[in-house]
Amino acid sequence: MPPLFPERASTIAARVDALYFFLLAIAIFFGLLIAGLIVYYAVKFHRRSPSAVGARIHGGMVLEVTWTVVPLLITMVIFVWGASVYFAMAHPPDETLNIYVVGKQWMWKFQHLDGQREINELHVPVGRAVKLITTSEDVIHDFFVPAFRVKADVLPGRYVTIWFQPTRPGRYHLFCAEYCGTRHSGMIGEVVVMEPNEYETWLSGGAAEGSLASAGAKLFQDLACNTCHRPDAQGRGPMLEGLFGKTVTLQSGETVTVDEAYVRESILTPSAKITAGFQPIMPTFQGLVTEEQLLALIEYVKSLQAQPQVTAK
Amino acid sequence: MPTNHILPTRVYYTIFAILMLCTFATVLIAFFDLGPLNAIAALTIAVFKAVLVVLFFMHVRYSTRLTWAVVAGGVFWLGILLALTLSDYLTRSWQTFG
Amino acid sequence: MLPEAAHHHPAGLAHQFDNLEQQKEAATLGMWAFLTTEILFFGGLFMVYTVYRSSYPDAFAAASHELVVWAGTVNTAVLITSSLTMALAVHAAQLGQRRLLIVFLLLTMALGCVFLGIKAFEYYTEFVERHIPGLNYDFEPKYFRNAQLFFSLYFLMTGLHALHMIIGLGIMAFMLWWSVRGVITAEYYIPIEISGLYWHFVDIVWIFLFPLLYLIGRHAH
Amino acid sequence: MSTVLLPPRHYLNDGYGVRSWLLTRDHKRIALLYLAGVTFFFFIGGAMAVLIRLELATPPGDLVTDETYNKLFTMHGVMMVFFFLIPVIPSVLGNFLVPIMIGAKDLAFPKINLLSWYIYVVGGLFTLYALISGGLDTGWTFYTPFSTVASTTNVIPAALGIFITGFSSILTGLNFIVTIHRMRAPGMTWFRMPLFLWSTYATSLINVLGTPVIAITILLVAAERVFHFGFFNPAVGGDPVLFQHLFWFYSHPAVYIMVLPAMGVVSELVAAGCRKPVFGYSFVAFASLAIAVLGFLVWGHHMFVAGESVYSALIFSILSFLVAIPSAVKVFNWTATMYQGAVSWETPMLYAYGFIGLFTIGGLTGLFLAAIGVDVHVTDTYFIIAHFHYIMVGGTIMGYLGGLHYWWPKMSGRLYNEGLAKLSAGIIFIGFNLTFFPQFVVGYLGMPRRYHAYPPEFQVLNVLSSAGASILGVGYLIPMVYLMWSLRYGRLAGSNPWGAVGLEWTTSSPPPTENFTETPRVTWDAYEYPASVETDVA
Ligand code: HEA
Ligand code: HEA
Ligand code: HEC
Ligand code: CUA
Ligand SMILES: [Cu+2]
Repeated sequence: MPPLFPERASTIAARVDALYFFLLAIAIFFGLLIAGLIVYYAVKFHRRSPSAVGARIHGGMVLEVTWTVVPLLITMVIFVWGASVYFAMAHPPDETLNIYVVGKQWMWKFQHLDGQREINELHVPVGRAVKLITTSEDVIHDFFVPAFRVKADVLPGRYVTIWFQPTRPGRYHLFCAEYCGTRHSGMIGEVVVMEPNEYETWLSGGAAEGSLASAGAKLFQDLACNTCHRPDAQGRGPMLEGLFGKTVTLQSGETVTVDEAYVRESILTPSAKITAGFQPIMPTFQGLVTEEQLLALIEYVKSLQAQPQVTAK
Repeated sequence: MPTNHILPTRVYYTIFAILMLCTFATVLIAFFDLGPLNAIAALTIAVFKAVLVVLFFMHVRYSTRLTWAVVAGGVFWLGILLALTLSDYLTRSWQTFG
Repeated sequence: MLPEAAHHHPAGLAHQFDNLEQQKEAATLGMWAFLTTEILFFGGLFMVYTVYRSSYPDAFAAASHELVVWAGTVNTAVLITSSLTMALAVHAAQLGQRRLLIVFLLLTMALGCVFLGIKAFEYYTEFVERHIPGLNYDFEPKYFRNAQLFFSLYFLMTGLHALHMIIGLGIMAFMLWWSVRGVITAEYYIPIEISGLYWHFVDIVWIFLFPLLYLIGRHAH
Repeated sequence: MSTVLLPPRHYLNDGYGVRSWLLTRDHKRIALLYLAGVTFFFFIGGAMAVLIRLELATPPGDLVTDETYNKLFTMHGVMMVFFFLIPVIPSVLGNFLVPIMIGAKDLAFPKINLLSWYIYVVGGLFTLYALISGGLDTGWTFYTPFSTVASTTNVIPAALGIFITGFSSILTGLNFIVTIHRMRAPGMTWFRMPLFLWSTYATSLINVLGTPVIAITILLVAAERVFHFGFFNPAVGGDPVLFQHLFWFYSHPAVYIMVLPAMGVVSELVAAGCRKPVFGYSFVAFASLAIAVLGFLVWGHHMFVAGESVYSALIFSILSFLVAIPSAVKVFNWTATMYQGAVSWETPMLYAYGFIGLFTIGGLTGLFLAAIGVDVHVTDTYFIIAHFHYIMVGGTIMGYLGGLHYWWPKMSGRLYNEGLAKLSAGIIFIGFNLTFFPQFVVGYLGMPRRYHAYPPEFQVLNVLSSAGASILGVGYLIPMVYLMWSLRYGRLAGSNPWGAVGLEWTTSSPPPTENFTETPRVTWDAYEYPASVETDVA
């Protein structure tokens, strides 16, 4: 017997399934109702003589109102339910294990904060909320793990976050669900959910070249970012320490929150949003940094968060 | 034969004069910094001009209700396209992912 | 064709209609319905414009500044004048003033050609200044990437508009031919009327293109 | 009643040469020209479906290469949607029936009607060229930036083909709108019109208001490929998701272009099959308009996981539920119409039963998709494939075949073989469900769509589906045979073989070129049956 129902391996899966079963019940009810009535009427009122004619019934207001209002109410229940499940999917909890994901034709690249990189295989610990920050190097892909009931398009030029909390150790299918070209159906992989201690061993076992942030720090030197962005507010560019998550005021007077997308834009299109009090002298790094290097830089900027005290010494 | 609403040419000349004035005004305004009002003024004048053309040059003012409905329908559908698409663009940054 | 001699049959009445009134109403409704499709056709572009203008206001202002504003202004005036002559042509047709009709049609076409001429001059200017994406595009580095969106929109929008003008000129040429041949009469002036609708519509599109492309953000530089 | 004869003069014998067909302005002949066109594209699209199902019978990609597979489903979708399902009912049945049903001599613009057929053919040729010269691999949805920067296949010819065909829809829609407004016979008020006309009218509104947007969208894609404009290219600040808004602004309403006409047909079939007025006539009529209007407000439900904002998703979700209500109203009214009817079991009615049942399943699964929480899991899986094939194949094609059988005697003047017709209706019903029901299951399991190879645990369900498709294919071939056969050997039909009411049954079969010998005056409502009826069959 082949499986008829997908495994359930994340906290959200049960909520999705519950709504699914509710919808199934409604569909079965109305499906049987309509089919049953059709068969029943077709038999009961079968035309018996070639000249027979049906009764002259033109309609009935009560019925019309009933079958307008009842479905309306039912659908509104479904709407609210569906929206609440979706909200849970859209808002990750505060404490998450962050992993960067880059999709490209036709593979998945994963970048752990501790430095491990993986291709087409993603290791995560059971019981912890995992947040993926995803982007694409070329066309649109889609990160889909049926057992977790999560899915989101992975867009070039943007960071899309996906989160889930695995509940059962095991190996689960990972599919690219947005058509992306010739080997779309080959852009598959596995998510390996491990017990926390196994996960720790796995993490330390990998030949990591240092954390992602430290890779970013090295890039920050190599690309000479540090000539302008210095920790002492003496540089030609703004100080990046403690910047992430804050709001900055732009020359135009608007304010923006510094998130992944903003840092990315600052590096690729510095002129798009000029920070108040600075000259638009930062060169663009479009074409000079890859998506993965960008992620390392972003992680580095994020890591500068905790350092003000350190640099203050 | 339906020789009903034949307008006196005076109407056409008047509308023409207003349209030209509006064109002049809109160009003039564009060279002053009015902040966001610049865009609003430019578009208001454009809408006003378009309405004049539709009502008088295109005779909608003297046409059947059906014609009115068709014109309104076209504009309304354009409104749907703009409004619902912008509902996406304007609220994207509202997402507050942690 | 079918023998249609049974009853009085005014010139220009097609067989599927009962009378000219019905035919006129059908033709007018048909043209208006067609114009709504045009609204939505250009509407798609207006939407793209709205999205990107609001995303990159500075780059758009800088790019818009590069357009030849006097040429756009003159062209607006030219088109509005051509709308006037078109309206007068319809008026003349309604009254059966054939000579006047021909004169106004010719004027309308001439103004249409002037418009296209000025447009061509502008395109040439943009070419010289290397503003054509995909061909010879170059722009100040600060806005290099996003200004490209502006110029792409500029060429697409004005290009499609110019194409509509050319089609309009074709229609007008046809109408001219009919007027000269005497097909158009005070009784049967529908073709002029609905061609006029088309012409005015193309004018309206320009009434919006002009401020959107040339004027908004002009003061900023 | 054995005196049924062919009328001496009718539209089929009014000129025989090729020119009398290719230059005709008679809406009835143009309908037949379209019939030839859409049938041709249906079988091409169907042949590709057969290859898709063959490939998917086994998990690894072994029959065709991945590149070929991608081209197969793309061209399958393009052919079926743009060249078969969108034109099929309006252009064939609509063209034939709209003027007759309102008592007019022809459509308002017969030359434009012929022109739209030629436009359709030219568009079709472009797309066929794209197919023959190497195919197209973007999916029927042309998502950017894949279609604009990555694909190396014939995007431009295919896009041009669709662009051109779009004008054919626009012109046909325009023609119907004007005709229904301006050409109704004396006494044919709006609320006396058969419901088929209401739904055709609603469909035409969508054609006129939606199609131009897909036209400009396609133009943008083409311009982007040729000139590298970058509207949808993040590298210059463009947004690939903007394309999806533009695309679905048309393509969601387009799904109602595909189903509304079939709903109209089913209203006619149910009324004639029960010899009884349609229950709640005005509700069914207004439901068509409501679907046409609300249908424009829901396109974002195709983009729940595509990166549109959370709030936008909520708006589109709730609106999607609203658009389901008028469809529900229609289903209930059709069912209620059967109550105390003189219910027939003839082939057209069998198809009507099939339509109502399968459309209901397809529509109800649409509710699953409109519920965002569930859609996130099932979007881009076979659940979607099953949803829309239930509506488009189970619904629209059933409606179309029902209508074709019902009006066949009118169009051809002859009757088809009822036994074979019932048999093939049964085969189609069984084959259909076997093909597409397992896809709901495999979809919820997580099998993504547009997959050339898939994990082995999905095989059993896929084999069932492939088996069903073979049965379905046979089911579709049988009507081809007996309908053709009836053209020559079928019994003569007489003007009203079903004992139905409606203007089309008051004129001869086949009708004369001018439709009626004299302009009818209408003094009765639609579907007013006398106390008993006589059928008119040889
Ligand atoms: C003719 C075609 C057709 C029709 C009519 C519909 C009708 C509907 N569709 Fe479907 N749809 C498609 C064709 C169609 N669809 C296609 C082709 C796609 C995929 C495109 C692609 O990606 O390639 C798609 C995809 C699609 C999606 C996107 C899924 C995704 O990609 O993630 C959604 C989401 O909301 C959706 C919803 C609906 C709804 C709510 C209806 C409603 O209109 C249905 C209304 C009908 C009923 C509800 C049934 C009758 C009701 C009753 C018997 C009574 C009981 C009723 C209630 C309790 C309400 N459809
Ligand atoms: C009107 C629309 C329509 C119709 C009628 C059909 C009809 C069918 N469709 Fe399809 N389908 C779509 C519209 C339609 N489809 C769309 C829009 C897509 C999405 C494309 C995309 O993702 O881009 C799709 C995708 C699609 C897929 C998913 C592919 C994938 O995602 O990988 C599948 C798989 O089973 C499928 C199957 C079928 C089958 C078995 C039929 C059957 O009903 C067909 C039955 C007909 C026949 C079987 C023909 C009979 C004739 C013969 C047997 C003779 C054969 C002749 C020769 C071989 C010379 N369709
Ligand atoms: C030539 C000097 C210079 C170099 C080199 C430079 N920057 Fe900048 N950067 C600036 C200036 C000036 C600003 C503020 C003006 C602006 O927003 O463009 C800035 C702004 C930023 C911001 C936004 C900060 C805020 O407060 O809004 C980030 C993030 C950033 N730079 C990161 C980098 C990174 C990463 C690199 C290297 C890959 C880099 N910069 C290289 C000068 C520079
Ligand atoms: Cu990547 Cu599909
Ligand atoms: Cu939809």
